[in-house]
Amino acid sequence: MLKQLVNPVNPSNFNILVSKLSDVLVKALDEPLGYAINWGRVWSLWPVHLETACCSVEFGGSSDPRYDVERFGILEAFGSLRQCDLIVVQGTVTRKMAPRLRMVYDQMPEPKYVIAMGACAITGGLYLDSYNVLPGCDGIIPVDVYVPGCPPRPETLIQGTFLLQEKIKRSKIK
Amino acid sequence: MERKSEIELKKKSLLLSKDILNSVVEKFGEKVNVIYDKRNRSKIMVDPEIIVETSIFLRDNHGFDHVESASGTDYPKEDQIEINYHLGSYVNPDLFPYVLVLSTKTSRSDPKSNSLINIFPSVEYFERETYEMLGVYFIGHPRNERFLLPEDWADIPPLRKDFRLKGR
Amino acid sequence: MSSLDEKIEEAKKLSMHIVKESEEEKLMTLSVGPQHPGTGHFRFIIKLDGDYIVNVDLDLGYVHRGEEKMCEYRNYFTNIPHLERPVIHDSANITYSYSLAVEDLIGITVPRRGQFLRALTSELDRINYTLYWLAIYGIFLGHSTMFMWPAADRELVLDLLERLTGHRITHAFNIPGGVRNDMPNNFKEKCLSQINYLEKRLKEYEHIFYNNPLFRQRTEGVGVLSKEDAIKLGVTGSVLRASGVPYDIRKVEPYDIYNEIDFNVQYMKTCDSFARAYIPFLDVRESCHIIRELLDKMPESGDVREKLLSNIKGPPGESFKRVESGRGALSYHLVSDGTSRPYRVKISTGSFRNIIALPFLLVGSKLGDMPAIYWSLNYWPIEADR
Amino acid sequence: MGALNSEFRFGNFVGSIVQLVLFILAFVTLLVLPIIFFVLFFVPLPVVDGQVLTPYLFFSMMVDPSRTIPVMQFLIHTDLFRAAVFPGFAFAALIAASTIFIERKLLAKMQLRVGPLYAGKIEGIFQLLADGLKLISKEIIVPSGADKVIFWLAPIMFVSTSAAVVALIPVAPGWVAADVDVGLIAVFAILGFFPLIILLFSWASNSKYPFIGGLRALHQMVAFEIPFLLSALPAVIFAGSLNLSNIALSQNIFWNILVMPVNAFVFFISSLAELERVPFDLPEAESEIVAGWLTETSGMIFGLIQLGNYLKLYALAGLFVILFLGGWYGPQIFPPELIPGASTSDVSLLRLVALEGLYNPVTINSIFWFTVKTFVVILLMLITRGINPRIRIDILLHTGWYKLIVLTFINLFVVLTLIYGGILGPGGLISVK
Repeated sequence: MLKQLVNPVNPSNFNILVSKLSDVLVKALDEPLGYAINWGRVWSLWPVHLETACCSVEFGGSSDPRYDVERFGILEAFGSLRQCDLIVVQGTVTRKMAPRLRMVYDQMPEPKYVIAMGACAITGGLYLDSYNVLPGCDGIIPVDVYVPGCPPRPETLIQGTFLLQEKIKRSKIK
Repeated sequence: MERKSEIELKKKSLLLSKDILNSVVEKFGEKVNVIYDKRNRSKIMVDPEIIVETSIFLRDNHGFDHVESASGTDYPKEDQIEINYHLGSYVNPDLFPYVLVLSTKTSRSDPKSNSLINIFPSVEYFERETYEMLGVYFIGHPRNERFLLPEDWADIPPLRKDFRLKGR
Repeated sequence: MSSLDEKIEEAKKLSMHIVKESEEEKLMTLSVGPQHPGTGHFRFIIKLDGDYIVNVDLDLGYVHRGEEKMCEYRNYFTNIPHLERPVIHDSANITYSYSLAVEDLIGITVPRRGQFLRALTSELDRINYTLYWLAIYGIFLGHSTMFMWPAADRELVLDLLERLTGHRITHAFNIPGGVRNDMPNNFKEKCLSQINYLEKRLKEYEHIFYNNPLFRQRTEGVGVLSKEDAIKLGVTGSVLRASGVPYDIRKVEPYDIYNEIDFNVQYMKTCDSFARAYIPFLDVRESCHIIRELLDKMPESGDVREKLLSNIKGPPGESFKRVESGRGALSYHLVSDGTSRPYRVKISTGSFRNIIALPFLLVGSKLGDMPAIYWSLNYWPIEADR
Repeated sequence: MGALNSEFRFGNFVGSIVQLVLFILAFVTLLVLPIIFFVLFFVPLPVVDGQVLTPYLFFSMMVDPSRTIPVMQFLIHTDLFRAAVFPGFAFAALIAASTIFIERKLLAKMQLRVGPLYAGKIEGIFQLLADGLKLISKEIIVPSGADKVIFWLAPIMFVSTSAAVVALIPVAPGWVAADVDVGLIAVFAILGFFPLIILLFSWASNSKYPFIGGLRALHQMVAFEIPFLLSALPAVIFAGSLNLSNIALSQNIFWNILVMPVNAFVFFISSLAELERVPFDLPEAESEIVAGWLTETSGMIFGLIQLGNYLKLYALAGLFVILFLGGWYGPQIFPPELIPGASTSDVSLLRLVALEGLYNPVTINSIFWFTVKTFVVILLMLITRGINPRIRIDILLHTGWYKLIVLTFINLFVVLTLIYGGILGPGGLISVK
């Protein structure tokens, strides 16, 4: 068996050896590395600076000294969307904003997460019958966590990020 | 004490508005209608062709120098769109609390009106908004184009009464 | 007739869209917003010649939600919740104006205690709004401490408002006929102590922000809007008062209780970004003073609300009422046709009137001045879009 | 590739790391050790303390731990160790990492907040680790139309150039990775690379905001290069040498900052500008040009540039200490022996703990004072971020070209007067004997 495997004349046998070895390697590395990287992602969610509507006031409020989301590694007021991993859809998505929202989502690097904040971002909320408002943002981008409220208090938003963290912890890394 | 000063203020404002309205009616005659004259608020309806002249007259003779608001209202029953300019003054301290509504009417099928942008530069965005929301074309306005609505808006102007919201 | 032409020419000189078409190729076009740390909910397209801005085109409407159309489908009371959404951190003022317009239409007066409570929420919300505005101004100029301090003190004001109205920011407290609830117990003492603390903090803001030489360098003499231009452009609120026109709706056309309140109209004659940044701050001080006076003069008991039917019918007619909000005159033009729903509602907001000055001020200034000028205009994009 | 356990705890994370270590140990014994023995047979190894360094020596070290000391003594005097670990890269990276953490905590405290708190149990001490792990695993987006080679190369160049500056900074007498005679010139020469790298990177990004940011960085750094260099000149005149170690040695009587406070101030301001820190963070001004030249960076490219930035911060703070704050000089606070009487003791473990032979009180003292002073300077650089808004580009250029250059000459003349008056400097009344 071993003789067959290390026989250099037959390259397929050598490939089997390598793949077996790499399987062992992956098995050994997968779990700790998965933990490590997921742990990193859990405590380092940088939201992109895209304000769609009025919930942005409470979003800004959540980084003030009383609520201070930097405790959970969420750094706000970040410049470029290339370095961000979280979109918080802050309220109503209008028909004019929708293509931009999708564009921002597409431009962000993987992995990226979406929180729909406020009733308007979930279903359209108070503006359900308005002619320029979409009934929720989940028709445009895939939403991970819904945070209800009109507007949600900062505590609710923080709770929402906890739920997102739970989701990240249970996810597999690629 | 307070009540007395209140009454005095009221009297003063009424006198002021009477003064202004009289002079406008005197100048333009039958083409101007006074709709109402309340405390600190009065409304005149002018013919569409003299809107520019009236506003120049109001600006130069009475010191109205900006618009507080400009809007339109759709009246499908009368087949008209009414355009309102709420004029105010920052120069004349007597006119500080006073708002004069200068309004005109245009037909619903071919809504056009003379723009006041050269007399009151502050109407620029208000007129653009009115163009978009009611479809009134402002002659002389440099930018009768898309403003608030999405670029691909293909419906009728939304503040027309025959534009119905879904489910209502 | 010639005089008319001259005047039109003169007005064209003030035109907001200066494009040097011959030099179009040299220019660099930047799209600022809606995903840009320096704008928020709207976009402007600027053309740069080197470091100088030569053309600005505004692109509003990213939060246009059709409030005016929606008003026509709801009755006078159910309009309140969605009408306060455009400025949720100044919601007392935007509903104040609406309530005044409705009351003017149906011809009622609010009980005296109710008027005091309305003015109280209005002033508290003005402080709340201005502190948030100040926080954003700090972060726009790269001063992160100035973001955190006002944001922290704003929470104290929000506590007061929550105690008074039941919600942090969207109160729906001012309704046609008065206010929803009476003041809770011990509110007066709590309010006074918070206001005292806030006044102490305002001095510290002055030390760290307004007296900072770098801040002064960036704002003084930048974006000068002369008195004549300010009047022509019809700007309002702090922008107007920074240009030397002492025009405050609370003073010139006192609504409700304001003719009994003794306060000063803050204005400056320097006309630059610094004045526009400083006036709202002075307004906060004045608001603290007004709140103290309101609490002092408030009648001990009494009705706070004129009871109205939930489905009131406005008589046919019009009303136009305005209040001084955090951003300037905020007015409602209400047309009624005798049914229980308004026929037409036009909201004319301070933001929508102030933004007209942005292209005017930005053209000819440097790219680095953009945030200083833009946010000094006291502009809240959602309110402009409605 | 099983799904992760939903019981996600920090303890599990540590457990998994331990598992990884065990796996590596097994891997080493099964595969690496045979290879080592194979190599040992053919490759000659250095002689340490009279013995040839072989793996068998390690086994004997397990029995007598104090025998590791000569090996370590040998190791820490190799060039590789100096460049990669102690005065070089690893030491600087450690300081850079702690700087980032201290910055976030300090700013938070200034702003009535608590800052990072939950990542890693104790006051969020592992926040940086979390950020780093996340950035490593993040997708790297190369914009379409970008110059791929430069786009990938520039961040690496940025870090290695920062590391090159770090390598020139001495931390104690004789403790420098590269002891060159034209040390100061070399530092400025290497610093001159940064505008080039930034401009190349911003051009390679094929985007407008990075391009504006890159041009701003270029303007800013060129404007501050001259006051930067001129402000360091009086220190060179004093020491009579461009060698950084000699400049530090020349301050054994008094610190340079006492005679040239204006130049120290100019140097401090210029280094802030060089580092693109608030109030001079124009190339990264968020509210104007998104993130400046960092706009198109994602994932580890961003991480590398941040690392490079903080390495640079350490290097310039260290340079400030060397030039103006008396280098490593400070009162001797370490005892001559770590544990008194350990050298005569028979217990080898005690000798190991006392670091007999490795422990040099003067060097340790120098390193200690150097680090303390560097941290003070770093803190000063951090505090400016909390109390200042951003400056505008024209004011900045005006400051650089007109004011700072003039200011540098004031102290230059003062120093020249003192030297020609025969008071200070080489052979003066008060000077190094």
